[in-house]
Amino acid sequence: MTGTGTGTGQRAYRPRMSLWWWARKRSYTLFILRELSSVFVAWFVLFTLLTVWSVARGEERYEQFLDFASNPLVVALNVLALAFLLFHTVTWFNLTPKAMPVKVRGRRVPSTVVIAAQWLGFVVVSAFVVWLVVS
Amino acid sequence: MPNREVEPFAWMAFSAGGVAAAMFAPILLFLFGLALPLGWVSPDHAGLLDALGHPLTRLALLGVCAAALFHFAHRFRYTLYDGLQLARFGTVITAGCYGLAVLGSAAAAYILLLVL
Amino acid sequence: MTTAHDVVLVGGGGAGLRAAIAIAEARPELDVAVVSKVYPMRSHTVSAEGGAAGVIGADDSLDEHIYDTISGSDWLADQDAVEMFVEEAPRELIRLEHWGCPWSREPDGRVAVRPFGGMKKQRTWFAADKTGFHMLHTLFQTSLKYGTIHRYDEWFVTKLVVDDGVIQGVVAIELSTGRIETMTAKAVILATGGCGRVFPFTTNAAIKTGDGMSLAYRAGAPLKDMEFVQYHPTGLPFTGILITEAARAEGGWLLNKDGYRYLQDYDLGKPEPTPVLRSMELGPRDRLSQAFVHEVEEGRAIDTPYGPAVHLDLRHLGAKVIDAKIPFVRELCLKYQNVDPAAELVQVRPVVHYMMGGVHTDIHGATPVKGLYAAGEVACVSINGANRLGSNSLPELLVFGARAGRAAAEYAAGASGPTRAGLRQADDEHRRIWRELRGREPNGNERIADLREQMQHTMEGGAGIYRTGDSLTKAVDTLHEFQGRRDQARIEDHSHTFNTELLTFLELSAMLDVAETIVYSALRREESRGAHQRTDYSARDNDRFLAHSLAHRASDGSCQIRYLPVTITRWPVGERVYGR
Amino acid sequence: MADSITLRVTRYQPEVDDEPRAQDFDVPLRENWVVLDGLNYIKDRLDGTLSYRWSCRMGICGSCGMMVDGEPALTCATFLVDHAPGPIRVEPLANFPVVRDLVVDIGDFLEKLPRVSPWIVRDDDIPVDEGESLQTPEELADYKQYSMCINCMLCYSACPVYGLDPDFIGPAAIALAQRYNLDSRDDGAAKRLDVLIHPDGVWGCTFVGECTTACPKDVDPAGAIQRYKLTAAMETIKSYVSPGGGP
Ligand SMILES: Cc1cc2nc3c(=O)[nH]c(=O)nc-3n(C[C@H](O)[C@H](O)[C@H](O)COP(=O)(O)OP(=O)(O)OC[C@H]3O[C@@H](n4cnc5c(N)ncnc54)[C@H](O)[C@@H]3O)c2cc1C
Ligand code: SF4
Ligand code: F3S
Ligand code: FES
Repeated sequence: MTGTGTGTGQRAYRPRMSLWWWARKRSYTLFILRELSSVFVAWFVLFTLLTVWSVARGEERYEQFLDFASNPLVVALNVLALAFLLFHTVTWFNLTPKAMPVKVRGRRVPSTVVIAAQWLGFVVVSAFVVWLVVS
Repeated sequence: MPNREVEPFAWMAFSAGGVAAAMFAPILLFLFGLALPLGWVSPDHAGLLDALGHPLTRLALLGVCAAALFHFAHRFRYTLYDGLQLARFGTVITAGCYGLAVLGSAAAAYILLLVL
Repeated sequence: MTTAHDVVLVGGGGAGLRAAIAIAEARPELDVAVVSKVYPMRSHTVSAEGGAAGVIGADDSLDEHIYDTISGSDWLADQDAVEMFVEEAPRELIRLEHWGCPWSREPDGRVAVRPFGGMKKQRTWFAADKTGFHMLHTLFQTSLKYGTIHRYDEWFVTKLVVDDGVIQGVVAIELSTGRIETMTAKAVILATGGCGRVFPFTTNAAIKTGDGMSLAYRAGAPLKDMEFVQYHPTGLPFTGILITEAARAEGGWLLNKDGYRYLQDYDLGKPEPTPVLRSMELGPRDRLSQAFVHEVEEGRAIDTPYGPAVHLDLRHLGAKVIDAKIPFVRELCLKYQNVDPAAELVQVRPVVHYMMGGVHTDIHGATPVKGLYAAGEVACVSINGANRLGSNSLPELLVFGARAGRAAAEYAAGASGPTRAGLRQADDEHRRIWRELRGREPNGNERIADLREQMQHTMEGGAGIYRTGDSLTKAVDTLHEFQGRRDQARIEDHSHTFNTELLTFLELSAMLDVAETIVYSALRREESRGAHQRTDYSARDNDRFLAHSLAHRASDGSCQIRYLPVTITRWPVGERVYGR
Repeated sequence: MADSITLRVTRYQPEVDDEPRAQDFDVPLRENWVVLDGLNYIKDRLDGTLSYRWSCRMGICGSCGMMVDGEPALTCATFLVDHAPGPIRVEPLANFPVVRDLVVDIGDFLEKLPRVSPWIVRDDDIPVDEGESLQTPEELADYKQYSMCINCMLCYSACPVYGLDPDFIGPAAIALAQRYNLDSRDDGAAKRLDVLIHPDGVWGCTFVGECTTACPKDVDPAGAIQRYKLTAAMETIKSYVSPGGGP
């Protein structure tokens, strides 16, 4: 089917989105923060690799690294990063049931159950990692 | 058919990285970034090396790091598109973001598989 | 500017879209234009809730549906048309199923049917409580796959061009630009829907202004049975939102201003705490509406800013029952009128719901003007006679939409192009609309909204639930005066871009035409039948009025009524016994 | 309760205005009046030149969407009292070209809609005589939610991605594609895939989720899109694994 005569072309006023659109609404701001968490995900990778590298290069390097890492600036950065990473985890877990409806024997699993299951996984993973590193 | 499309793969890597980051990143950064440097826990160096050096740990870490980097690349690319309205530089941004992820993954592989 | 099409459809509602698809399928070589003053999926068919009747159950039969329809019509329906309609309805509903309509289902996957007022068997197909919505979107989306259907969305048809009794095309104005265009066509199908907005209180949407009826009437096609206007006893007074019968079936009470269940005074049974079929609140729709009028006359109605009303009391049912049984009622009240039926009394009143009458057509949808067809609520075939049964009009759109489409395609394939005189007429119309757009000199001083409101109250007072010779004569005079005042209407908006003030003016003109045919037809019918109740002639009169009224527009612009006998095939006239 | 409230309405008439401006009108503040009633009051009593769309006044025709105090809403379902004491800003839907006053041009959506083949696509044609196709209530439930879309365009005006990139096919069109993909009677998923995996298809969506928040009919277009991304990804892999094959 061809639509004829819809639209008015040039005479219509075309609003432009401001560069600051994400500041206009709380939900938009939260969205942008969520997206920016990706930067801290990258930072997390960088920092992890640094840790591993210094551990691999011997005790001395490792001590140097600990000195660097306990610098208040670095600590502050990591606190911020951790906050963003947790924000990522929360939003990611909340969105999963929306993006992937889980069905068990033909019945849709309620999203609260899916979210709870993910947090359970999170706790198990975290506990395992702590055990691995600390013991 | 959808051959030659990279977007689906980019998205799958993004999703895998999203899960990996959601599950592993907070605790790892907490340990490496806060708990160890601030001395809340102090495993000896040998033990640490032992734990990290285990082949399974290496592989798992490599998986998490690479996936998380692609997660970052994909999301950051769209953040630049939308948040800064830079979609017109799409090609450069795309090349830059995924390029970083590829380089980062290579570095991770080098460190985790060769240096460690 | 002129464009040429083989068939022009005026209206993109259920009937119009069904017709367009029928043409595209029957004759893919024909070029079809669908002209609609709103985007097709905004058409009023979208509001229908209840369902669409079509015989499907094993315990049901075509004859029973036919009989229910004919007795419901108070024997004014043409029986050949009803037979054909009932036979084709299930096929049309199945076709819609194949096109994807999400009909509600039985556990085994078959289409589910529900009972409906006046139908003695369960035969009403439904898509939850949004039947019309799903039907319309299914039709609209299906229509998108045909390349031969050209849409003119938000174009308003202002005139049918007829030369020497043969249709030539239409003149239409594009709302977004003010462009006026002649669209020539070998055949034109009107599918513009009803005209509930002629009355002040109606369930009908804002766009139901009877444009198509007026277009046909002015083009020389008569309007049939216009005196039959269906009221629904429980609408919300301000918005006209329909509160379904189910609210009463679940145990809702109607109370006057003293909190008294007044229906007991109207020979409708005794008040019992729980609902009793066919008694009190579950009496027939027209009797309930009539009782309301008496309560108003006795001063026992509630005064509201929007006129008299009574109370529908659902509070004793409790929020639980309401949410389980009639959730949509609560949703509508809460979301669109800000009252909570679980906690508050709901003001209701009878509201105009449906037009039985319309453009006179045969069973192929053809009008007396050659090449002009009509289908849907704008048309009167007639299968509804003096009273339409709920859930018959949605299948009617499909059956007669398809029929009119096929007939028009057949006709168009053999017809020739427009005549010179036809094109000249179209040019005159261009000039008329230009004049209105540019502003008349001098501009009048009548406010369009005032005229419209006064017309609506004239109709309510003169041709409402009860009519008398006196009230109708008065209404005739008043309406006549409005025709004159209409020319004094003030249009301040001279923009060519989406000029809705011009639109309301054109719609008002249409409504005034339609209103006139309603009161004239009602005045001449000196009997009471179905929805037409005369206090001065309270009995049915089969000797004089077992006939359709036909309102013609005479050359001097006056309205003239003639009669056409009803077609009777197998069902001799009987007494109308109200169904449930 | 005050007895009147101010509507700050956007006016724009392309013949005389270079850009939209706001105009204040005082309308009665009544408990059961919605914003649309206020606009009708203006049109009937104060200024007949105000242009906007409406029809059903019961939230089903989808024509009365506007920005009310900055949020996309159906004006027939937005009570004045909920925005008291005002003034209430009433603006045309965001992200669309403004034709005039409160009327926007949604031609873009109507052009996109047919691209996703929003109709039943079948390999075979079933004759009417064979009766209805069977579909269990569970199969109906699989797509029912996505069939509730009234094309009101609130989701488009809530979605920043659409605002930035009008080529993005957008939430409602994708939800409607899913409506048919998930219908047990339909065989058209492969046909729709080609459109939806285009960069202007599902991939443009970054899951802002505002479309779902804005939707007055609980269609959840955001969910539909994310679900489709998974499907599209799987199909892509399949096409690599078995080139030329697939369902
Ligand atoms: C609240 C409500 C509930 C209902 N429930 C039921 C039910 O349960 N079952 C049932 O069977 N029936 C029901 N009905 C009746 C039924 O919905 C209508 O009779 C039917 O939908 C009319 O459809 P239509 O196609 O004839 O016209 P519409 O759907 O009204 O379409 C008219 C079309 O004509 C176009 N048009 C009009 N004038 C012009 C013009 N001048 N220029 C260009 N285009 C024009 C419009 O744009 C529109 O596209 C209900 C009605 C109401 C009001
Ligand atoms: S998905 Fe919802 S918001 Fe979007 S057009 Fe459909 S009904 Fe409106
Ligand atoms: S708001 Fe837009 S970005 Fe996606 S989730 Fe909805 S379409
Ligand atoms: S007027 Fe129809 S949705 Fe609001």
